[in-house]
Amino acid sequence: MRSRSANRSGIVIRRRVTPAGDIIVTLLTPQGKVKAIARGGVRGALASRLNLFHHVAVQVYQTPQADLATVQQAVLEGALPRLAEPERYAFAHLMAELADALFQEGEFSGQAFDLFAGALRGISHQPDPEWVALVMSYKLLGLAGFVPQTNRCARCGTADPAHPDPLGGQLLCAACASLPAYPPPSLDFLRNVVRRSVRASMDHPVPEEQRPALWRALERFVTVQVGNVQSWRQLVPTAAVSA
Amino acid sequence: MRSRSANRSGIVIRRRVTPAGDIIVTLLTPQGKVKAIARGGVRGALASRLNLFHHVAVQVYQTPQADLATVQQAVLEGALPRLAEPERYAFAHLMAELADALFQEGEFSGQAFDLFAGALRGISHQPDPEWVALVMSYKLLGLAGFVPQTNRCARCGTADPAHPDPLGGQLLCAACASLPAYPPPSLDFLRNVVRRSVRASMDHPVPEEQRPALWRALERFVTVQVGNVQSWRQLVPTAAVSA
Amino acid sequence: MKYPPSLVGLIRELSRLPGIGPKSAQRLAFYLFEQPREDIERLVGALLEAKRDLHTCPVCFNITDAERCDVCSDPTRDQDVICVVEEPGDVIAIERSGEYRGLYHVLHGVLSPMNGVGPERLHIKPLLPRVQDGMEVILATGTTVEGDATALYLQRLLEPLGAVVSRIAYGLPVGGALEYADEVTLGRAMSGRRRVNEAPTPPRPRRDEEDGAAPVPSPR
Amino acid sequence: MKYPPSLVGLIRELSRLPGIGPKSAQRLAFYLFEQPREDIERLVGALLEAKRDLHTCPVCFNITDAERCDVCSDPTRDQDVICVVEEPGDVIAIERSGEYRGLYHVLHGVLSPMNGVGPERLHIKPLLPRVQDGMEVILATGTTVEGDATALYLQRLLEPLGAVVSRIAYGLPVGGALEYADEVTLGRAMSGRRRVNEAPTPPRPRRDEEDGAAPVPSPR
Amino acid sequence: MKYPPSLVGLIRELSRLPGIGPKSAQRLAFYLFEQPREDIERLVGALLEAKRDLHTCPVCFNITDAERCDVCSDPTRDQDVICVVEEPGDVIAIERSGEYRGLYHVLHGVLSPMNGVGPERLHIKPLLPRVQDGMEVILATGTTVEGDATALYLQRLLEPLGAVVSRIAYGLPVGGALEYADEVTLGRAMSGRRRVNEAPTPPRPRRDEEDGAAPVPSPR
Amino acid sequence: MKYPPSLVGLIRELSRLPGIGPKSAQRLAFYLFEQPREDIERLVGALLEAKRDLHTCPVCFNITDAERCDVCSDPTRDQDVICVVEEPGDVIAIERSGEYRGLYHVLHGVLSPMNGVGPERLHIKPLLPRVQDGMEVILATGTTVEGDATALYLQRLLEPLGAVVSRIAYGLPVGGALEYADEVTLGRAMSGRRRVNEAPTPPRPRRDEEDGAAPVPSPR
Ligand SMILES: [Zn+2]
Ligand SMILES: [Zn+2]
Ligand SMILES: [Zn+2]
Ligand SMILES: [Zn+2]
Ligand SMILES: [Zn+2]
Ligand SMILES: [Zn+2]
Repeated sequence: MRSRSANRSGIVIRRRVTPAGDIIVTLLTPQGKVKAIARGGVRGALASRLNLFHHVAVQVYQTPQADLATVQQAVLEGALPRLAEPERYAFAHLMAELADALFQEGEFSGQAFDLFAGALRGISHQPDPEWVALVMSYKLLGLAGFVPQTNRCARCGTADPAHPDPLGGQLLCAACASLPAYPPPSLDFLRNVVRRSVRASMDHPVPEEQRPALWRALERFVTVQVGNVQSWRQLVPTAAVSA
Repeated sequence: MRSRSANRSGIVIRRRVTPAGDIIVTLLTPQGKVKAIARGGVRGALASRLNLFHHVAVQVYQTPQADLATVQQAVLEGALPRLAEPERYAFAHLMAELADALFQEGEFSGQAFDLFAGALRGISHQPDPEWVALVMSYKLLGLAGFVPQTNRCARCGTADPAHPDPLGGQLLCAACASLPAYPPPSLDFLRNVVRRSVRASMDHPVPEEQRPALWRALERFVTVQVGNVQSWRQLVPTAAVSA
Repeated sequence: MKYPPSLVGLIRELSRLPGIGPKSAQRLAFYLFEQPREDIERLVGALLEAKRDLHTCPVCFNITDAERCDVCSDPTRDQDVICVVEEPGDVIAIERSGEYRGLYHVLHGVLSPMNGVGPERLHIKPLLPRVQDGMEVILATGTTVEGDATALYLQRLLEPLGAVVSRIAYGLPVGGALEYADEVTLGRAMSGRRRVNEAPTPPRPRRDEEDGAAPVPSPR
Repeated sequence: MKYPPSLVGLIRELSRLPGIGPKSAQRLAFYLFEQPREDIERLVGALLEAKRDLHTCPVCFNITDAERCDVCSDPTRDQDVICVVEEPGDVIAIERSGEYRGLYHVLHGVLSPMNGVGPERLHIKPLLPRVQDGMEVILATGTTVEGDATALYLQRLLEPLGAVVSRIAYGLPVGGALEYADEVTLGRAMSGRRRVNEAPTPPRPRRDEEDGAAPVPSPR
Repeated sequence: MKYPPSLVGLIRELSRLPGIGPKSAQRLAFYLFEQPREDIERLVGALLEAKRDLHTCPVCFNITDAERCDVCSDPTRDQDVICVVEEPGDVIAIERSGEYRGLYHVLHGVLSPMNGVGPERLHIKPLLPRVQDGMEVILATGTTVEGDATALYLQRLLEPLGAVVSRIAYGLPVGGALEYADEVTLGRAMSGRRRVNEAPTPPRPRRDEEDGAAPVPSPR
Repeated sequence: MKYPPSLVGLIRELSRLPGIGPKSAQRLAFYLFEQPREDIERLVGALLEAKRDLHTCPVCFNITDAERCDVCSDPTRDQDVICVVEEPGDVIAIERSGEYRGLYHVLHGVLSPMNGVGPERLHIKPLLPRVQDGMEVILATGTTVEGDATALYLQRLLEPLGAVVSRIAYGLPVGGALEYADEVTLGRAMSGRRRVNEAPTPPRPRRDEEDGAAPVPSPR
């Protein structure tokens, strides 16, 4: 009568179907990341529930022998179908990749879960998903302890740097920099996004023309500090046609 | 490496879903009736294939212990979706019930299968499914050895009877009968349908107004000779509304 | 060794329940034996109370303990749509999907002549007076031959009454791969395909907005 | 005891195949060991021949051993519809359903940024010149989030070209009971319901006649 | 829609039963709803009667409705062997095998410190006075770690009393293939192998004669 | 649409392999199509190399690529015990259990008159000269009827040669509960029970010391 079953509620951040028809999912839950397998799942009702970005409650069964827990049941708690739209899809992937890279299995963090769930909701519902993704990426990084250094030059340590750091995605002083300084809104964003509330950041979006530089900074910062993340490319079709 | 698997191709004549989600089907095949269970079938692709009146090729697995063979795979070979139409549905049921009652498990009969498959096709495609059902019912009964006696009165043995036999569904002489004689087309049908070819019978349908008496005769004959069959009631909605 | 008769009796009664084989019944009986008296009495109480309180709603034949069921007595439900289902459990399944706000009608079965189930054995007659001209009736019987036949039968009955009769969609389950779909279902998913047009934002934003898809004018 | 290296090598190669775990690989290896040399050589021949002869069709990216695949080179196929699928296996699944007589286009994947699969990794570009004004393009990618995203992406790309873009139907599989359907699929089956109107006999009788169903004008 | 409370209550009570998940409980509740009142009352009666009549035998702790259980009160059972099992269900399993004619002792559990089950929670104490010098005690607890631990504990307790203590055999199930056995079980089957000697007819012919096999003198 | 012949050929060859149905064969074929040429060539190489290098050991009929197999040519193996198994895979299963240090003999089958397998079709004859007086022969054929029949046949043959013939143990698998054991196996586990005596430390400490259990003198 010992119970090796556990109930977890979380969001699917990875999903893979094996050739044998099993579904392997990674969930981000308030109790940390959970990786589990639904055997033969592709042929049953679990296939509908265990979909990318779905919020599901699962019963997982862990045997001492197996390294992967088994999904026994799953109940859908929420879906965000608009995440499949081209202007939102890749941002949702980015959030999932960051969550997967930043948080570990068994690492209890209700805060991480709430932040990630809020990020997906925002990307799904807000008219400006790009801005949500920028803000929430820095918030997730900050929660995991990766905060860009903004009060000292990343190369020489001079105070109040304001120029892009093309290698590390932080800030450089005028002397060390080869690029012109960030415009004030971007600088304000980089300096304050981590500790500022999400709502406050959402209320003051950086103008669109300044964002490519911010994305470059984020990409460099993540690549250096966290590692390889793939979901940088955007999927708005017009761009693809011209490419 | 001993093989307890067998491949059979046949038509589903009964289908039942157990509360545990298993599907129990009876197939009529050229090798006789086969009853088998698809465990958990209601949740998978077998549910689509193992449908009433579907022609399927199945792989069944028989263990010495279990009394019911297990369906391992099923491939659809043909479906007759029009059998769900109100003016055809109950006739298809009647054919299935007759086939189930007349033919036994393990009783090899390619002829029975061909006749039954032809009956379903005819009921599905012909403009006069009622006539198909009347003809094919007698053909199926005849193949199984149940031929109404038409050259002698069922009660006294007098030759050339022509009156309905309200108890046994055969024919009575004028002396034994309480009902008026069958009109000539009906009499011709009853006397010859079993040995006449299906095509010949199809070409000379009995007028519709004479059919209720033929149905009564068939119902009595089946009830007395074969046993209880349920699918006599028709399902044309207008009738149901008035009822 | 012989089992005590009251144990045998309990096992027999339990094994009558659907989905409980003789082995599970035996296991259940032993389990119940180990439980305190209060737990057994609570189970017994729940059984008797359910039998005493529950009945079918006289309007829609759903299960209820009130004069009318919860749906029939809720004025905020859309009174212009009726969804016809086979069993009370189907009502719950549809409610759980969150995609429906209309009324229900529970048939308590499907047409099956070979099992002796004709229209008079189902709750079809009381459905007719509920259907008003212009109302939508969704036929949500199962996608088996029996469910289809019942739907076709009802369609014939309801369209002369002026109802807009519709059928739940056949197709691929969400999360599915074509490779794992059976050919019958895949055929229905192909022939039932719908046009995805870039419609302007609908007047009142709805949850199921992406489903306002138009059908393809000429499926081949 | 140590396994002979060539046995180890064979087991290792076999266990690389999809759906073959280490135990099955070992069983397969022992089985192959017992077979006559000719059988092994026939298998080896089939592998090499397949690798030598097969390639993707330059038009639709289906598998073929000819200059163009069997569908692309068949003039009796309906040249005005293209069905877009994820994998070559999906072409076979749809062909088996018997409900489709048009052309195909095989993407060889779905959009998945987190796996580094962007539009340039799929065979999307060669699809564009195939699409003519007024043509129908059926998006038959899987019903996963990835399949949906790929379909939405293609829709944006293809509608400006004048294509009538449609999506395979989501819904209940044939033979299903509502009770066993998951709530997500059931919700799609409800919102995607179709009107069953008593249309007069269609001009040319078709196999899929019962599917010429009209959509429900105002789903709720 | 809200479920009626008495339906909710019934589903809750049913889902407390072992092996019955929330979905099965719901299906069971609907099934019970459809049954005639007499059937429910018969089930309720069986539950109450079982609870009223059944108790554990004061000697062996098997389930009984009499003063002593059927085995304890049967003088033809071999009074010189006691088979110790975990649960009453195990008695039935062994009886069904037809290989045993002695007495039983039901522990009602296994030692499991992490679940707070020590020797005082099991019916061990009343076993001791039943064991006489020279008697055989068969330890038929499960072959899990907990069952093994309980067996070892009992052995230490019973051997000083002069009992011949034995343990049911570990090994391959009947009808098994080596290939499908796990390595732990296969190891036990190898080390527990028995000599198959062409022994002369045993002094008193026995049913299980072929099992009077001698052990292998020096297993390696 | 027709499949290219080389694809059909590959699928046919693959579906001949045991445990690979037509659907898996198709999936495998598509998978192989997508792999780079080197991978196919490595698989082909492994197949050919295995066929070329592997053969049965002339002594024990295990698989080997050398003159004699790894076990037969290892002087540290106990030369006084031979374990007889059905298939080469069983050798590996036993080796993995780590409980055995003797020699093997692989029959390559079991007696099965209805499949035309008599003693002459198995490698029985070469076993006889290997068996010396006083040697132990462990019959580790499967626990099926055929495996039992083969074991009994060998016993009759080997005991006259002075061999100590033993059979692997039948019983409960490790980790099992009585409740889930079938009654035949449970009967064998009961009749095959072994005495657990608190024997003093054995003269030469052995790994499988706890199995030096004495049999119960008079099982009933
Ligand atoms: Zn600097
Ligand atoms: Zn007469
Ligand atoms: Zn109601
Ligand atoms: Zn092509
Ligand atoms: Zn007792
Ligand atoms: Zn050897």
